[in-house]
Amino acid sequence: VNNEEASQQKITIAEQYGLAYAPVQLIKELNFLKAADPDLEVEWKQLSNTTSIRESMLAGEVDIAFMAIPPFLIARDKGMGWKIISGLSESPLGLMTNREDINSLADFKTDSKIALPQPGSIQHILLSMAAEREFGEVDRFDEQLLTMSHPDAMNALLAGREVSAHFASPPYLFLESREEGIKKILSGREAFGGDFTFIVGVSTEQFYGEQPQNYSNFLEALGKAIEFIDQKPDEAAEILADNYNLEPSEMRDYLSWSGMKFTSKIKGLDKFIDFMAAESYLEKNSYQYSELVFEENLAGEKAISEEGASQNEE
Amino acid sequence: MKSKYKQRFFWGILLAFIWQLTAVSGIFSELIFPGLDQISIVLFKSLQDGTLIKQIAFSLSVIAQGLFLATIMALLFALTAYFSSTAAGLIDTLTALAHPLPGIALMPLILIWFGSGRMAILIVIIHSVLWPLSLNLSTGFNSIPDIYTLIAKNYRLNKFEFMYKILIPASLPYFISGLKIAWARSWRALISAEMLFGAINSLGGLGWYIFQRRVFFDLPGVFAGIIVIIMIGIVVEDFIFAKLENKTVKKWGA
Amino acid sequence: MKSKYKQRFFWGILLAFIWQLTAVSGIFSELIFPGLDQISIVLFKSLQDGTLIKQIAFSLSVIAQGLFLATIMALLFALTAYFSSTAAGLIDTLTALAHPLPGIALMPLILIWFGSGRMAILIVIIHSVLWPLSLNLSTGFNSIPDIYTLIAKNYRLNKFEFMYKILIPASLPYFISGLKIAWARSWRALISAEMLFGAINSLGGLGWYIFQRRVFFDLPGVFAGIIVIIMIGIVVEDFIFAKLENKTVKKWGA
Amino acid sequence: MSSYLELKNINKSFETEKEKKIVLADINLKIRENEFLTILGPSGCGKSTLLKIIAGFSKTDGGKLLKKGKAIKEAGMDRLMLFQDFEQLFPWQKVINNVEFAVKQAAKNKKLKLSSVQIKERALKYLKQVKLRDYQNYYPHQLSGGMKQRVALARTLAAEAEIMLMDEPFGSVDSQTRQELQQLLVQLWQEENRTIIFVTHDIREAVFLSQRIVVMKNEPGQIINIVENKLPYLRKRSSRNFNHLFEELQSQLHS
Amino acid sequence: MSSYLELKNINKSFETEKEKKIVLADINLKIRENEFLTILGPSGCGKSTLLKIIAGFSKTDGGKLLKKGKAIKEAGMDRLMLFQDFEQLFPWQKVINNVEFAVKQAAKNKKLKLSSVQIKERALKYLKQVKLRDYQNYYPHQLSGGMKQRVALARTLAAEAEIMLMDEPFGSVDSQTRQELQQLLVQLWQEENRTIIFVTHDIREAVFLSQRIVVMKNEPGQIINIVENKLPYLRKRSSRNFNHLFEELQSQLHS
Ligand SMILES: Nc1ncnc2c1ncn2[C@@H]1O[C@H](COP(=O)(O)OP(=O)(O)OP(=O)(O)O)[C@@H](O)[C@H]1O
Ligand SMILES: Nc1ncnc2c1ncn2[C@@H]1O[C@H](COP(=O)(O)OP(=O)(O)OP(=O)(O)O)[C@@H](O)[C@H]1O
Ligand SMILES: [Mg+2]
Ligand SMILES: [Mg+2]
Repeated sequence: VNNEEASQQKITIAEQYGLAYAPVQLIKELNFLKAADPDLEVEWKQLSNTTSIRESMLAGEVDIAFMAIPPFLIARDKGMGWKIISGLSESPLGLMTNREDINSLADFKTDSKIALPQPGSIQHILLSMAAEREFGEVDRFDEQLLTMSHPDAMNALLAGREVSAHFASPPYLFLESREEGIKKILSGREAFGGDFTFIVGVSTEQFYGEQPQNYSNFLEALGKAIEFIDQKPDEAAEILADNYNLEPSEMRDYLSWSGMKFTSKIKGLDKFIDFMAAESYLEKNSYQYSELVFEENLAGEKAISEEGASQNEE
Repeated sequence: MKSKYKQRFFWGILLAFIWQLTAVSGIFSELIFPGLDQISIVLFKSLQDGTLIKQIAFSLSVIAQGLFLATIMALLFALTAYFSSTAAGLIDTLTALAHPLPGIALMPLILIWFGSGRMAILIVIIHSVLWPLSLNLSTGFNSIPDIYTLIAKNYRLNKFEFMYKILIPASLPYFISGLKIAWARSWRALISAEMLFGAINSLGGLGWYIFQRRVFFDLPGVFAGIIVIIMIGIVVEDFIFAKLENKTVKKWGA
Repeated sequence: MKSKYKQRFFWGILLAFIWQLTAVSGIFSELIFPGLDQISIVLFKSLQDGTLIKQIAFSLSVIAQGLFLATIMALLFALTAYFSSTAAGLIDTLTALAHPLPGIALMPLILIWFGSGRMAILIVIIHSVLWPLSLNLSTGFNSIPDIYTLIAKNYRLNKFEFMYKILIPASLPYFISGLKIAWARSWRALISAEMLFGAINSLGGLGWYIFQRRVFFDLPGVFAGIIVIIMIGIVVEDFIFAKLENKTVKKWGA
Repeated sequence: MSSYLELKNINKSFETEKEKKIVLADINLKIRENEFLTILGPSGCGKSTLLKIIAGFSKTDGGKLLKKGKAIKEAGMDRLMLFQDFEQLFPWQKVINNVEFAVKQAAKNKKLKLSSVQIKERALKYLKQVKLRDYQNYYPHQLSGGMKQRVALARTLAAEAEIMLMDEPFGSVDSQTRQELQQLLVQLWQEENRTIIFVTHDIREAVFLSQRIVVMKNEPGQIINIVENKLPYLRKRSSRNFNHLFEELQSQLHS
Repeated sequence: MSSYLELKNINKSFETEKEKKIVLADINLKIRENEFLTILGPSGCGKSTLLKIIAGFSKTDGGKLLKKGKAIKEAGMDRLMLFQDFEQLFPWQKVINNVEFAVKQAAKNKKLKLSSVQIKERALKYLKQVKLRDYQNYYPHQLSGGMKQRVALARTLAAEAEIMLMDEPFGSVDSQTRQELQQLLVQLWQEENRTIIFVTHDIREAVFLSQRIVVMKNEPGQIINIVENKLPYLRKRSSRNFNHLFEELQSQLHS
């Protein structure tokens, strides 16, 4: 983009709000990147949704971003030159309803609205997976979707008029589950049929190729951050609380909520590809692993298959 | 008139040509800057399978309704403000309050109060159109030469007659320019609202079409949607507004 | 003039009162409909810790820049269209093309071409303001009584003199009403753009403030942001636009 | 003398940026029913302002306006004003529709139901009287200055009002047409019992038309004389008495 | 006779919805330098249209307009037009600024540099001539009809143009002021070598002012006669010859 020299010294990271992104916040708060290279200029860009982030990356405005696997796959499938750096987190997801008479997917009437971020989002894919499994119709709920950001959706769910259900991620999932009259009728795990990585880190091949040093610095910082949360959850909660506008104790609860897991392992990629290809969300239906993940993490390939195997046994 | 279409055509072709040249030149990646060929293919496909037509029809019907309601309301507002200075104070305050508020900031409230159906979209359109239109109408009403008002008093027109015999024709240039703005604004509001509220009963309008393309990273599709909006805009501009102007303001020699 | 402020004040108080009554009545949950007390506390806190002030300053500076650029551009467009019928064809086509396109549909393109920084927000503001303003200006220019144009020719005004001695003063009501619309539109565009484009290194504007409050589920905060927009809107309306009108159009007895 | 219209101590001033400009000072005038009155006076002495006050368009600073002893508060179709301006026609209506407008309003006011044919007929009658029948389908901007004035005259006549307030209606009409219109006006007034208050600059016009001539002066606008004109109708412009009155008025105005 | 301005076979028509209206047919006219010419004719015969053609505002259907043998294509400050309309002042400027506008443009045209004091002085001089010095700070909408006409006159005079095209400038001016302004105009014309083409309805005005009188007829607008007026300046309105010419013209017009 600019001249070589300058671009060597700057890295732009797109951050998003959500507990699943906690390690990224830690990198920012604890200046892990600066520690690795004091000359590196780090720009943190906040964008409102994944689609915008993808487009910014396409424009070369963002070097590293975080998103769920399906939106990444959609872009990759369209020919974007980018790959996964590493996994970031697994997270509980849940389809929450405010309606007493709805206890399972089968109870949805055709006029009950389900709020989720957007078509093609992980929530949408998970819902489709569940629909296919239970009813054999992937698009059973497609006509009832309401595209809404999580806070708006939560608002609407609480208001209890327009929206009957919300496919929520933390912290909204946690907030909603505390409200009276709101219950979970489907978890992400149930929908997917096993564990899966919720958020992955993504970067462009260009960045990877042109700034190998920065890339590896980032990878290292990410590792450090994940380890930090793992080993010093209290301290991490203390540091992050402000960032999420929460009390530290609340933050700690959330970080250790069952199902919340920060790990660089990538799980469920194959299954997402299979499903999305089968349902023509993707044009290509088979990918070499190395087409999707940067070399440094290919070691994880085995781990993924193993995880997949173990899931199926559950 | 004829020459206008010729010009439109000429400039249209020229812009298309420049676009295609840029696309082919490869300055931008194909992902960013798809060629017209790609765009047309997507457009053609979408038209052929019928959903796009339905979506266009849906959007147009919502716009027609929204514009109609908003125009009536704007007229009511501007008229009440014109006739009563107390009402003018309230309407003034309301306009100053509501005009700068973007629909997107009001989304949570609209969702809660009006849901996400056609009603909500209508509200967003009305909120977008009402204020600028009533502003233009008010300015128009207040710019009418005094003499017409005096004549109206002299001939004892009642308020209703005064309105349609004097106020509206005398302020017609403002009305038309307000309507043009309203028309464009209603498109904008509709598209945004459809994007945010999603599809209703599987239909959704043009906004939903574009949003879906965008989400699935299909830029030619996004452009196809945009081209449809543009085409409709031009048709309305050239056939409805131009006719309206030729039959009124231009003929009166204003 | 005085009575205008009184009216504003009166209606403001009344609306606030109704709001508070609704909030207290408990018809809506507090989460959805916070009372004015809560809102004021949040507003006060945000003002006190200084970030809101910075964000307001940021937003205002972007708006000022955007409005300035858009006004210049609209003037240029309307003037060129007025003086050259070929240019008029092009500008006409461009307006018909661009006016109905919502910023949100162009988001992908703007993101890709201009990124997500100040530049992108400026583009969104300009795209929002330019077309309605140049439309109103063009209508204004074309509604000028013939006689002034003849006089200008007779006294051999050059184009520049013609512009600032005749065109602009003679079409000032249109210009002012266009500017009012532009001002409101630029706020709307700014807030949406800030919400969608987010912030860089946490420095965002008022839109981002509102967006953050929403993300953190702080509805009183959202309303605090909205109130700031409204306040600024009213101040600009009453002090800038009202003054402008009193010093010009009203004085000329138009 | 029963006073039909009465102006009592009318005062009128305008606020300007720098001063308070007194335009009319202590105007007292009694107007009889069916009278033909003209007002003569220098430019800017307040003739138009006075007519507008009688029409009920402007508030006065003080004084009273009475019709048959009752105070007049607002405008009405009993006192119809023909303005001095060229641009008093509705540009969005054709000539014929401009005149029909008056016919319709007059009918409505008198609770008369007219068919659209009747309305058109009446409008055409008046257009013919001002010699513009052929121009019925023109828009006002397609007319010459004098033609606009004549259409405005036709519109005013078509309203068939009790009192007509005419502000220099013949300013841009050529001398021949003017004389014809003057005759038309006198004839109409004699046949149909109307009260006419007529502002003019043309002393001969005043002498030809009216029973009484109000002479005004400037700064501030005041009535300096009211001249009775007892010449028998139809008056001859070349007669000795005519010219005698003309000269008398001229000397009063030019003093 | 050297022809200074020459109109050769000028034709002009307007398209209306229903017909093509011929307004001027075969106008031929030679105007001498420093001539004072008036145009007399019935309302709607095309006098204003003719002036606008000479000013360079309107295209003709055929024919030529020559100045010193060269074709005139567009408007210019050598031929300054005073319009028939009341609303020709700029409402957004005070009276004084309206006149200063002309002073400035004239200076610019002659490549003269004037200080703002000089500009104001000149403007005031002309305002004084039309007796409106006291109204310099008024906005046009605060003036009476006749006052507007006089400001417009002052503006036209202030432009000090070679040729002045005046379209009924005194239509709404009272008789005394009118006579003063007529005298002023003659004086100015005698002192400063200007060519004046003056449209009027007032036959006496034409006789008082001009060296030649063009008489026009209607439908279509044509020149029917050009009358030389050899009466010596300053003319006496009561003289026998004056009235003789008046009557001659009147009979021509009313025929
Ligand atoms: N809005 C106003 N503000 C200040 N002065 C005004 C206003 N309107 C009218 N005048 C003044 O009132 C006076 C009388 O005006 P008016 O139009 O009645 O005169 P007039 O007798 O009809 O003159 P004319 O014969 O020229 O038409 C003028 O001196 C004018 O300047
Ligand atoms: N735009 C137009 N369309 C059609 N006819 C027009 C148009 N403009 C002027 N005319 C016609 O041209 C004729 C001459 O108009 P013009 O204004 O030159 O008359 P005039 O001699 O100045 O009359 P007056 O003494 O009443 O001012 C009129 O019959 C008028 O109807
Ligand atoms: Mg007057
Ligand atoms: Mg004329």
